[in-house]
Amino acid sequence: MASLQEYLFISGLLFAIGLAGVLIRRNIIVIFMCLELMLSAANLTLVAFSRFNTGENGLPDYNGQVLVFFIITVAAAEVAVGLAIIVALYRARQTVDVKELTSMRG
Amino acid sequence: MPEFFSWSILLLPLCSAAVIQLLLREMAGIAVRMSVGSAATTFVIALVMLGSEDRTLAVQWATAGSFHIEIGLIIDDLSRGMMIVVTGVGLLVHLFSLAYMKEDEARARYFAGLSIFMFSMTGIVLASNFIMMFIFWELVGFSSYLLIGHWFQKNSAAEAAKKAFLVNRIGDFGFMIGILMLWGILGTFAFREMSESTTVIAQNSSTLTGIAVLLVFCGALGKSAQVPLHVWLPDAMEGPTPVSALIHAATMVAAGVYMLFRLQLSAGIEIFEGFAGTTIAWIGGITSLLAALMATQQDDIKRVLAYSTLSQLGYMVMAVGLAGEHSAEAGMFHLYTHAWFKALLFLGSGAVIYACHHEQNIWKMGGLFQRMRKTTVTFAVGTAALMAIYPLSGFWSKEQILEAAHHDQPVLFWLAIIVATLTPFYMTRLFIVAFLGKGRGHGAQAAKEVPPLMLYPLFALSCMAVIAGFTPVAETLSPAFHHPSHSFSLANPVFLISLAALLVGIGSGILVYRGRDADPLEGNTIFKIFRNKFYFDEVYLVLVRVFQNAVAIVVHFLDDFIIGNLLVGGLVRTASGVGNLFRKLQSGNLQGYAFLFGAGIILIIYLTVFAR
Amino acid sequence: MTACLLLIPLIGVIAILRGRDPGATARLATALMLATGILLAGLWAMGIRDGLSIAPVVLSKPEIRLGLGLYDGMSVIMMLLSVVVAFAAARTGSCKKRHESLWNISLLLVAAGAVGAFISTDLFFFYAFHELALVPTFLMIGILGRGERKIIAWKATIYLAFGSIVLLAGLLWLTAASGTSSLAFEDLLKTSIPAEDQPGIALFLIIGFGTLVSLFPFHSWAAPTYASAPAPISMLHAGVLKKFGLYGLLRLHPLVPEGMSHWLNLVIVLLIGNILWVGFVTINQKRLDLMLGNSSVMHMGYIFLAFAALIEAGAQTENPVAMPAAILLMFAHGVTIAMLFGLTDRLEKKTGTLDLRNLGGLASHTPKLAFLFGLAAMASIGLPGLANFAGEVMVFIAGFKGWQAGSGLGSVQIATIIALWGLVISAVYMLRAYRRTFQGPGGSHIENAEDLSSKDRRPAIFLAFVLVIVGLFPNLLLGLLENSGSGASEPSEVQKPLEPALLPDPKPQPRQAMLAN
Amino acid sequence: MPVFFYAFAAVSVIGAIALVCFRNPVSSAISMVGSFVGLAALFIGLNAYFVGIIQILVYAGAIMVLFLFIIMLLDLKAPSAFKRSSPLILVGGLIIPFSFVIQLSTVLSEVRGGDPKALPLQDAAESFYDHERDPDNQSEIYNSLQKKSLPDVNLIGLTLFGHKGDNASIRTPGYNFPLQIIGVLLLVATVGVVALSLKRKQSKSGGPES
Amino acid sequence: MPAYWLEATVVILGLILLLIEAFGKSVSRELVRRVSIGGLAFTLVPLYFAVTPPTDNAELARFYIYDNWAVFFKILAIVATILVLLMAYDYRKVLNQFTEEPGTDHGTGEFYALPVFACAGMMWMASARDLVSIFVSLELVTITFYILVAYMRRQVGSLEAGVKYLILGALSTGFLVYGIAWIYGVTHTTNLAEIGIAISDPDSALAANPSPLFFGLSLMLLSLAFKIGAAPMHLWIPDVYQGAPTPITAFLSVGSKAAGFIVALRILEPFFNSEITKSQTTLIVLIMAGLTLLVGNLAALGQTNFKRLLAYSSIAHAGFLLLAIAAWHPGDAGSLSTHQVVSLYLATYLVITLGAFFVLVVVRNADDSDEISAFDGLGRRNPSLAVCATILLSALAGLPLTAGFIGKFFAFQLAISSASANKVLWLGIGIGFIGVAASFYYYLKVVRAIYWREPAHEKELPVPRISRFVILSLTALTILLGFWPNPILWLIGG
Repeated sequence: MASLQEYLFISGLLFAIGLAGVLIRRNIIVIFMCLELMLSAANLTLVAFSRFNTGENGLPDYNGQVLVFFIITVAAAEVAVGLAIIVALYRARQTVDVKELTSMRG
Repeated sequence: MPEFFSWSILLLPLCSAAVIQLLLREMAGIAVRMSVGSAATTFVIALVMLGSEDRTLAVQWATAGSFHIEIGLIIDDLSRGMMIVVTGVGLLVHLFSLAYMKEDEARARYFAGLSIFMFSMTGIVLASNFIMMFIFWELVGFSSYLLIGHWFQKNSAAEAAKKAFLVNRIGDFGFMIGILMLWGILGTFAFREMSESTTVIAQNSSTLTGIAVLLVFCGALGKSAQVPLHVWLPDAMEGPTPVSALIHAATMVAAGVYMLFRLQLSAGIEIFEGFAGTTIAWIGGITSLLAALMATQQDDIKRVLAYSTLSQLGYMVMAVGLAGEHSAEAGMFHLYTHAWFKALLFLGSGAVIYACHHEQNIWKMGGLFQRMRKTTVTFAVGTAALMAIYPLSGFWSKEQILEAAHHDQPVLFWLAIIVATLTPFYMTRLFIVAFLGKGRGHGAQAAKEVPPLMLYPLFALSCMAVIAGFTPVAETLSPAFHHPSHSFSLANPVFLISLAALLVGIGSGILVYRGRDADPLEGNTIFKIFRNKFYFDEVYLVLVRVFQNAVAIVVHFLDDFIIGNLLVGGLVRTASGVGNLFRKLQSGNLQGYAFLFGAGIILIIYLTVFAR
Repeated sequence: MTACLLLIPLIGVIAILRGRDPGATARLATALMLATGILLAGLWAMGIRDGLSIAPVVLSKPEIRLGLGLYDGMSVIMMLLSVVVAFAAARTGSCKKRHESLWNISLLLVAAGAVGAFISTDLFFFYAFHELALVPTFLMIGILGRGERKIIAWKATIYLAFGSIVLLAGLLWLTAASGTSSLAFEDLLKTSIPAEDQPGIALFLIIGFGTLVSLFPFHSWAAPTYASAPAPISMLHAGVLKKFGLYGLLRLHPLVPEGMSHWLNLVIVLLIGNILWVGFVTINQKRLDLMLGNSSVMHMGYIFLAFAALIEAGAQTENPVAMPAAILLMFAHGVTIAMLFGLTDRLEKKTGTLDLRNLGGLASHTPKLAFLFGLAAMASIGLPGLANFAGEVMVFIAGFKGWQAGSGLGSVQIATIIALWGLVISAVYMLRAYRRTFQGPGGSHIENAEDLSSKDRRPAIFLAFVLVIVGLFPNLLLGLLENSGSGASEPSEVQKPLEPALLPDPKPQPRQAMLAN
Repeated sequence: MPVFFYAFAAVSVIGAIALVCFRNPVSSAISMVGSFVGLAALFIGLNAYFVGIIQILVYAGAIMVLFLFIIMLLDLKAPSAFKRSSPLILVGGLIIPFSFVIQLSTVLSEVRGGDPKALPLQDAAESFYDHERDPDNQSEIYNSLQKKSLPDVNLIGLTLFGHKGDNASIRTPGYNFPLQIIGVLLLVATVGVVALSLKRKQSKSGGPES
Repeated sequence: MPAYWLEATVVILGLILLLIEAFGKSVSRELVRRVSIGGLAFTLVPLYFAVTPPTDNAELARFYIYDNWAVFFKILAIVATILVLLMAYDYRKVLNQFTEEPGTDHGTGEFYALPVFACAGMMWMASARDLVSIFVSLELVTITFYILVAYMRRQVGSLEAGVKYLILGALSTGFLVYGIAWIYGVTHTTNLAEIGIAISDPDSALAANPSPLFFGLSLMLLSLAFKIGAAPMHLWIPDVYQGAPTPITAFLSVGSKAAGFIVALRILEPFFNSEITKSQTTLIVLIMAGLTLLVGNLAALGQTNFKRLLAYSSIAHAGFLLLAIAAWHPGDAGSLSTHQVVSLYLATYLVITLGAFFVLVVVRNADDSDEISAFDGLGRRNPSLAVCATILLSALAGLPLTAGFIGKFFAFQLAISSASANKVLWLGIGIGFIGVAASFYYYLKVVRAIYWREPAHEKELPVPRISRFVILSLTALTILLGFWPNPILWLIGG
């Protein structure tokens, strides 16, 4: 089994890749996927801490994992609402390119 | 004498002025009577006061904690005598004006001005402390401004009034500093308390005291029109002639001398010893010389008299500055006699001008003797008094000054003798050109004798010009009179020299000007300088241009440019520039936002975690 | 009772909003204010102090009270100034029918703000009321001003906002450093501020208040603003509201005496800037209104000189002249400049121009205007018998009060001397302006100029009356300071021991010398 | 074990990179599934079996499908949808995550005590021993732990829903309160999706939901 | 009545609304509007009787706190929601243009129901004391707002705003989660009270090596900055505010922000109270405050759109609030605590900002424009509205004797009194003052338009009944609170 640091690093790496995707990509749907990736990466951190923050009885601290459930649920809801908005946008503008969403600025 | 009278002599003219200005502007007749009435009343009070005992009255004017500024009346020999001069000449000038200004539309304003002047001058004379004196000092300047500018529609009059005020302000600048410094040294403003503080002077460096006295003298420099602040007085002749007689010959211009004498009397003559007194005396001497020289080449009758006034004032200032045993008294004595005969001369010239339909150039007069004999006689009396011909009043006082000068400062004595030569010279010139010979201008040819209302004051004044110098009269009326210790015999070298100077002056005057139609000295280079008043005005004009207007323009530019544009404008531009930068970042592009988010995150993490 | 001063204009505003005749309401309100103000001053002079003030708590922590009352004689005098000028301002100027409500509401609000600032006995409202007057000022200049009104309104507002903000920082620091839990002056002035905080606080106060008073180099808003603003606003702002800064400095000086003396030389340099620099700027003005605006900036230098004298002395008891001098001059200047602006407005109405190059010879056409304007001009250059002179001469005396003969001239004395030269400068520009406007032969603009109607004349005559009365009897005002029950002007017993210092007794020294021998 | 860790870590990272790099959104979506599967494996490696399963079910199952569905629905294969970002954005988009990783690594170097230790399952069982009950009738957690298997579903349930029994060592308050909020949240999401995609004259169904 | 029933009441109200909307007749929209407003107003009544839940209810006590601040921010949330719903009532004309069936109010029922759920979320946020409950309640609010912002789905601006809000919001959620994970990792708990204990132990390993803690803290702070609109996470605000339906913009700038601040206060409290983290936290909050003040005030200078101007103003206000937080002060006999100052500020801010938004809605209804130029000549078209607008704008600028001054006054006072201990605060104070000066400029710019400019047309500007009532009340309240701020202090138990 790898060490906590290794898990955290992988988690951070995934988080950073997700961030990179958000920054680089222009397709809103892909950006949204990248955001989901970031959330999952954060989940990995939580689970890793949960595993290594053992309680008095030596078992993992399940509070962390419970939090992961909440996050997954929230993420799912977010995806649902987000995709609905994106669809509405596409219907109105026929685009999912962020470059074209600059009617408001300054 | 009840206090009420003492105060009323001060307040009566003020009430008169206020009432005229506020209520009687449209009713000139009543206004004129009111003003003359108040002048007469104050003259009577001044006469009554002659018999009263010395005293000081005071009320608090401004109070700040333990500090007070008082308005007070100091009644002693000096002020009583001075009041006679002021109210006496004042009354006569009022009367003269009745006729002289009869046709002026703004008569009411004129008489209100005269009343204000009477009030202010009384205030100076009776002032019990320096602050009060300064108050009235400013007020006489103001009334002088009003009266010089009486015919404000004329550019020259308006400019002259402004100039008089401003030059006086410059003098007052020094005056106020001097007052404040003397306050610091003596610890009091009140004249009565100064003598108690003279011991303090001993502790302080005499240099400081000297500087303070010189600064106070600056006030006199302006008011009594001493070089280099004399430039306003000739221009002030733009005012109505009675005003010139009252203010710019007899009383106000003498206020500087009076003030110096008051200071000398209160704080002791010691503070005039040393360089302060010397400087004052020299300035007086130089003024009298320069003015006399300038007077020789003036064509305007009033300007000749004005320069002569300057010259005589120089005499007085010199006498006060000599700080000899009784030299200052001599100066005051001269002030007193000069007031009468110079007022006479001015009113006489006023009568002439009036008769000649406002012609002032003496070369356009001539032959007036035939047409207005009474006036000419009075004018001649005044001329003689000014020339100091025995036994007229001018003789006695001038002789005292020469004595004092001879005693204390021989160099100044010789300077004074030159002036004593020049005075008869230019007065002879004036008299010959204007009154003798034949008429050269229309005005002069059409001239006829002036109405009696003008003549009576002339008579009264010539009377005073004759008798004022005699000891019994002088003892009663003169502000400060000291029996001459010297004799008027040919054995006295001073008398001898001055007599010679007189004769030389008259003689050369007759020689040069008898029967002339134009000034024979006009083309002469040296006399050209005199005619152009030593170019004082021109130099001042340049100075004002350079040091005031140019500086003002530069400062105004800098004010706009540096403070307005660079500093303030710069700040505003910076703010809006930064604001626009922020707005550029707000590109509307989601990627850009995410990018900035990311950058912000990196920055914040760096600052939180690593920048510790 | 004192609160009425504030309530009256506010009720007036409401009345106008509800459709009453704006002009009449404003005139009535200011008249009532004047009556109340004089009544209050009378009560104060008679020593009746109880029941005049209210101070309900509006915030319990830190304790802020809506304290309205007469704190000391200074408040009384400034309050009088406000009501006097407000009374005149409401009767000056005119505007289109359409703007009448706005005009009069703004006027009443500015008046309310000014009065409120001076009768506040609590630091919070002292600051707040002054700021209240900013917005109406801004609106009035912007809507009804002359010339480049919009730019000028901006400039003024930004400057004043800057000043108020710096000031706010200073005030907040002051309260923080004093550790007080109550912002009432009464409690605040009892506290003491640590020495290390004093210079900083003092600097903030000087710059903050200074900007509001157009202290050099924060002055460039003032002249264009006054020139551009409608007459009543110029009158109220230049005459009254501006004095708030000086009032504040004098009021808060006892809290930070050491801090202030730390900046003595700075204040002196700045005030010299006001007098000389702005003086020269004034000389170069070509328009009457700008000239007056700049002159008002310049004259602030004199009041600052009195303040500098106070700083130098360290406490009011050390230099009893300084504070009364400053207050008197503030009052006098307020009345004078209000009168000048009011008349200038009339002048423009009559002739259609204020360019000095186009004017001239008006005195023959409009003698009454010329007389009143001349009176005000003379007052402003310090003619004795008018209020300004009394103030100025006391300022100069204050400047030399701290001078020990025998030592060299201190910086305050040098400043006094320069300020005296300023008198020459002000005479130059004022007389020049008067000469160009009223004297000499007439120009083309004045052909049809009519003299003041009696309605136009009334406010000016009223102000002139005040000037003359105070000029002749300055003790009428100064007396209000004398019997202050509380606050800055302490009874004069404390001052008495100081007399020997002022008038050094020569005798002890030889005696000491003898002892030494 | 580390082998598995590195393998699945590599899977998830490569999947993530592919997600970012593929120009076709469908490919991106598929790579995301790969990445999530890798992640799920890592969860399982951390003894979080249940979380791992959920991760696969929810993400790879529901969310993934949703994404693909929308991509197909919107027919995003049109070439205009694949424009490249500008190089500046590319560089910046790489620098910032890179700095983030560097910062993270620095922080990680200061994290202490992350050495892997096997879970002391049997020892832990003692803390779940309920003295009130019979020894044979102990909770499933206890039994599983005794059998050296980690009953993480039960433990999560215990933590999530709480236990108010008397056994002090396993008394946990539970997450009832956040659960209620989550409920409201899901309701809001449902309503919102309906509101956002409702068509005229259509019944109020059909909002895609997780 | 235990306090947690309050949120339950609100949620039930929301459910009722949904039911009316789903099964009611066509008049139901009107009913929805009225019930939502009335119901929320009714909720204020039980609020008065609410008591702290019994502490032995452990599963609640861990997540839920009911103290002065909770009460206060609940009131704030309810009042804000009521006012927003009232505003929505007058906004319906615009809203109806851009929903499913233009011109009718079909499909707008949810628009009045969803704010009620957001309100519940905010109320939960006000009481949240555990990172988990903070996370879920915050997400409830955020997701509700995703929907509400994009609600006008026939208007491109609204959708664009929705997408921007969605992406950036999700990004910030990602950071929040990651930050929570780290905080949980290093402190072994998600409960703020326990975190406070964990991080204030000077002998623990954490004290020796706080980097991971700060890492987590900064991530969390950043996502909170997103919620409250602080730099560098402010970028969404102008665009989203401009694009969203105006009532929702108002809701975002008041409700969401207030809830963000109470959460920020709760999260930051342990970090400020611990000696280990205090200075670093101060520094970081201060830097964010300074940046926020600069961005908000300076970028507002050049705005021409009133809504966008209000957006920047909202950023600027967040800056002042952050300044008060940076100057953390527990309060004493003579001065207010940071909590009190922030509450005071937010209360006044709510009154003024909502007033300004109401004015905007009225103008927008009449002229169909959010630009400042739409205000041109308002002084002539509707003088009393112009006066109210002037007062509200002056209050936003922080002019004394309006409520706006009180908040700024105390924010600065707090900063200055803490500055003697922590000199670096002077920097923030200086920037704050620059900001105030700039703010005078841009608020008065609108006042200028109202009075100085000529109107495009002289048409009378009608003010709907509700708006008139609300604007007048809020203006009156603005002035009243400016004179007499004590009632707010009573509410927060000062």
